[in-house]
Amino acid sequence: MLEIGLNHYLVLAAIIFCAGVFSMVSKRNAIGVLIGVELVLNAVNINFVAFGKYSGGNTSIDAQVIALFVIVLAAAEAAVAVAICTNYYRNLNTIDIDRGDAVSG
Amino acid sequence: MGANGETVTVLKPQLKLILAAVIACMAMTAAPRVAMASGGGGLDEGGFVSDVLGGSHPLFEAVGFYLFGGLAAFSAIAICFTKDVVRMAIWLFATLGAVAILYFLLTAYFLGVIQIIVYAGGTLVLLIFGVMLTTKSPSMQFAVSKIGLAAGGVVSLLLFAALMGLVLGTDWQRGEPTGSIPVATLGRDLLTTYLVPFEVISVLLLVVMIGAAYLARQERE
Amino acid sequence: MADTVLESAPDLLMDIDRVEQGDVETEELLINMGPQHPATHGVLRLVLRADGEMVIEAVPHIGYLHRCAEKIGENLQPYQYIPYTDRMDYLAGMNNNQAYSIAVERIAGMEVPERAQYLRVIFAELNRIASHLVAFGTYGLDIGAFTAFLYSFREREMVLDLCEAACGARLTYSYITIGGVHDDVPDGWFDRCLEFLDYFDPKIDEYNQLLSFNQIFVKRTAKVGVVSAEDAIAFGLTGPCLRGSGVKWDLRKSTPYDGYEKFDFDIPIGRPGGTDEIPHSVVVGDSWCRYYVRLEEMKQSVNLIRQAIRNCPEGATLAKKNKTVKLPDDEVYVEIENPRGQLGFYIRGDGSSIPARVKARGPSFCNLSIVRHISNNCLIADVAAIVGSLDVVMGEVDR
Amino acid sequence: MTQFSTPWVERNKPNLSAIEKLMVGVAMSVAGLAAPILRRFPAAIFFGAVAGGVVGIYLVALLSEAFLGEYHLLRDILAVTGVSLFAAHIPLFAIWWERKVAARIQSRMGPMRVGGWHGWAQSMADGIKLIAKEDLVPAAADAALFRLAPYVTLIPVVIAFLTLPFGAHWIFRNMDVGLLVIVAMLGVEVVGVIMAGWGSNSKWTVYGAMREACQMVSYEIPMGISLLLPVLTIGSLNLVQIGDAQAGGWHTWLAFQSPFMFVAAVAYYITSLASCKRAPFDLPESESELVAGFLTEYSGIRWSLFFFAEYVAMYIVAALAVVLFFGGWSSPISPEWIPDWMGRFLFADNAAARAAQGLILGGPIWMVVKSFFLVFVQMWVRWTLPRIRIDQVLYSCIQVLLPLMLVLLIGQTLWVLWVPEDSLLAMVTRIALSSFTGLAGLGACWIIFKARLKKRALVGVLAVEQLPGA
Repeated sequence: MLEIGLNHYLVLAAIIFCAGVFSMVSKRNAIGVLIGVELVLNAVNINFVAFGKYSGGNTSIDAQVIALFVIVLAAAEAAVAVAICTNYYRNLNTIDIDRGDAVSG
Repeated sequence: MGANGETVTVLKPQLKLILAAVIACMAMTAAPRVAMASGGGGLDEGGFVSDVLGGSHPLFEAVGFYLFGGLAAFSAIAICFTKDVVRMAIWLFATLGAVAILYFLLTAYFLGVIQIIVYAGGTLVLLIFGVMLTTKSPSMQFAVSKIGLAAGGVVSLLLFAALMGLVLGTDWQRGEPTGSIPVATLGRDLLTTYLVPFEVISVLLLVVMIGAAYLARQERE
Repeated sequence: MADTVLESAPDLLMDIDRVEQGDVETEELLINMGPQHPATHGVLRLVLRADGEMVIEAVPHIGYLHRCAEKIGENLQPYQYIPYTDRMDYLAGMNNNQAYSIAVERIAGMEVPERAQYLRVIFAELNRIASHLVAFGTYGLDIGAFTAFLYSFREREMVLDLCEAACGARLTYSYITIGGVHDDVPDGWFDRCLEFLDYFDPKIDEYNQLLSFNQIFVKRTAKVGVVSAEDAIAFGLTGPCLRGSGVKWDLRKSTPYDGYEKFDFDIPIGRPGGTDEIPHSVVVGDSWCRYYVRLEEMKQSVNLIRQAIRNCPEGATLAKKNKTVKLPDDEVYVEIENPRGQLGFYIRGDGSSIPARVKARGPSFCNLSIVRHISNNCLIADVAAIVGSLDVVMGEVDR
Repeated sequence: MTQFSTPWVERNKPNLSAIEKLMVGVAMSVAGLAAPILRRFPAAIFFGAVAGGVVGIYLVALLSEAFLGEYHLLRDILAVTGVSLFAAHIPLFAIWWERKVAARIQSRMGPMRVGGWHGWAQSMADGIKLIAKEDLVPAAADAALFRLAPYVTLIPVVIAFLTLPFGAHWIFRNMDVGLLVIVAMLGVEVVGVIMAGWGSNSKWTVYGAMREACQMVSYEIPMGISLLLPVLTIGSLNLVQIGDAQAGGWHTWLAFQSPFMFVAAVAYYITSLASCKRAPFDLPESESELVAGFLTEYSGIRWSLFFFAEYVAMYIVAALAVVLFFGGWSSPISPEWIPDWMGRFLFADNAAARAAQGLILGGPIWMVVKSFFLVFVQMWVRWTLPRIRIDQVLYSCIQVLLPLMLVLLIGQTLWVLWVPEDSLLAMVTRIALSSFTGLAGLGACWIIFKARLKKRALVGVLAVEQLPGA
């Protein structure tokens, strides 16, 4: 238990990942869903970096670069999502995603 | 006034002496060869904080991991069961911060800092901004539907079981843990090996900027 | 909290229907700015209907400082009422005394000695300087510049010293009284006053350097709360607020009282940007103009006091004292130029020594009425700038 | 008989828990014991304590050099203690100083009584008063957020000290990403402000929080780009490397390296005012518009924690400006300018020579002095300029500073590429810019000197007697 290894990080990432999935499924607030997505992306990033560190060789750089890209993508995604949320709110006066079917098809 | 003022007048020469002594002391400690704080070394030289944050000592690494990993997991789970959106954002903030420290434990310093700058500084403020723009009262709460809760619980628990099976059941090919990477190396790799993805991401950011501005703009006749 | 606002502001509830459809549908906030708020100069309460930082409407609510000042006047003899006039516009006590005194003198047909008239002019103008200094300093505070406030109060203390030397009071003077001024100034007072004027005159340029022409200050106040000349007249604006809109109207010139016709002075008015030293972004009638008119008026006041001291004759300072003025069965309405505008007193006598009716026309009350008109679609910070530029004194709004 | 018929109601005694009672008791007895001493030797004790502390740290540092543990635990504990003590003393000093600066700008005396000499103990007295005040949480507030917010604001700015160098070897953790850590921590501070504004559940505080969020998204980009300029010039994110590169005297400071850097230094300073919510960018707490903005509902020690954070952040952004643009811990004197006869003494290996080096060539003392000078400029600006409006903040940051910074970034890149360090153009630029700044500084000194000569005249003809204690 004391020696921290790859599995520790993977288990932690799994917990965060599942918490994110739970939020995405159960939240009705669009921003809550967005927060769930952020959690999932973070879990993935932990995996990348942990694998990078514990796989030896030169993989650490690759892992960190990919994690960096993920962070950038997450930020971009958040910007667009928040813009969509405000637009959604403007049109429907709520950000309850269950009422979003009004705009479909 | 009175007594104090007189004391000060009497003490003025002494005060100057003391002031001179202070300056002398500070100057002495200022001498470059007296290395009090870090011994002039970088991270690889060791030290308590780098042992915790850099994970160079197994005990410190374990303490750090359980502390901040626990915080990350706890606050991630807390997000699931919070109804208040702002509270959710604050829990997310805790998760992100803890994950940043985990990156430090994994010796990915640059990543850890970027995580804080981009997430805590940028995304989180954006989220809270979104909340403020789209919430009618500071403590607005969304009722959680039972179906959603059940579905979420089932899905995530199944997923968790599957992932655990995968994680624990696999014998990962493991090499020697690598140390920290200098930022310069990372930067050079970004602009050589990963140039194409880097440029693609840049274009994506531009598109996102324009798109978000377009979406969020005020409609005017 | 929100519920109480809605109850007490029913007119706002009806207005909510006016929100244009299709525009951004964000939550409209009803905010109580005041009665306890740093920018509302006392106990003014503004109910803001705000959309984010944007103020859609600002409705002033008054009456928090109502003390039945007029009703008291109908129960007291004119001499006894003088101290109450001090407390109306408490920043310009001298001018209030003067207005009421002139009204009583007119109805009772009293003559004021010439020296008393000159002293009245001196003290009215000194008080105008003190009052404008407060306006200048607190306006700096409203815009976020703290230092101007202390500069202005440093100089105001000197004015108050002068007033104290003459009458013993620093704020509620009751110095100008019916039939003149109640005491002559002490020996050497004129020299002291001239000394002050020599000191004060260049300070006004210093204020201009510090605040008036500061880029940030101009950006905050130019084109904010613009009042056209027509609107200013229609809303009954007077004083610097009216002159800031470019209307050259000053009772000291148009209907001189207390010998103002003997003096040589200008009426500063709001001028468009680009002329003289006025910054380019300024338009006539904006907050900056109203503010700057006050600074220029201070210069004119200095000039007036100098002239008055130079020409002040010797002689009595009080008409033959008549403790109980008998007010004939007649009515009179007198308006004079207070630092904030036209302060009028209406008095109707019924033959006794106690007036049957006393009514005051306060400049701040009328000036405040335009807040709702000019604070549509401005920012919250602009509301502070607009209210500050009107320079209302709540004691006189509510009376 | 008084005219009031209602008898005085006996006031309730405050409800204190056992620990609070103990704390109050200890504080009272300590104050009681210390009062006679404090009354007699006010300033001497203060300076004595400072001197003793410095000497103590110095001695322990020498000791720890001698007995370094395997994990350098002692050294790190010392450094943490020193850094936190320093961080804790910045507000104590700076708040008092700010009040004196403000007072002098406004032609008054400022605090004069508490402690004796120029009221030096004023901020300590204020602190004790604030600690003693009741800890109020509004009934409708989100209590958890409300209570947490001051710490979320304060802790990051103290953490930022971890990678803030005081000298080439005076840095707690010399990291590759030192600059980014500080920037990140300044960003986290904003979250605390937003939490405070939102958690207080008052309309004014929410406005304060909204303004902080708005302001942050607008100033952070130009600020980040302005920080990039020195980074790309030196080619490192390491603050020690950036500082060391400017050790060659006054003209080698990065702000004078190229015209672009000079403008960037000014632009960074402007955005740094926005980042620590100082006037003219103090919109989140603009006291004449939003009552007190995000601080409206706070009182007592929680309120003062925000002020701690603000003043520490002021120091940090100023210190960052010093490291990145104004020579860091090096003095304006280049080691090359030291004549031989002097160098023989100066570069000897003994304590006196080291002390002289620290004073003449540079050391933490220079870093602290320079940083506090920039803090002073922040105060100066605050007490001179009015506050700008939120739309003007957004306009100036996004539509003026951002394009400007992008131009500067490109310009500096080309400058680094095309203008070699030793070319004539680079030399002329350095000398022109550094002498321009030097002359401006001399001019300022001249103005101050003239003002001191005219000191009495400035107060005015009808001035009151001088205050006691001056």
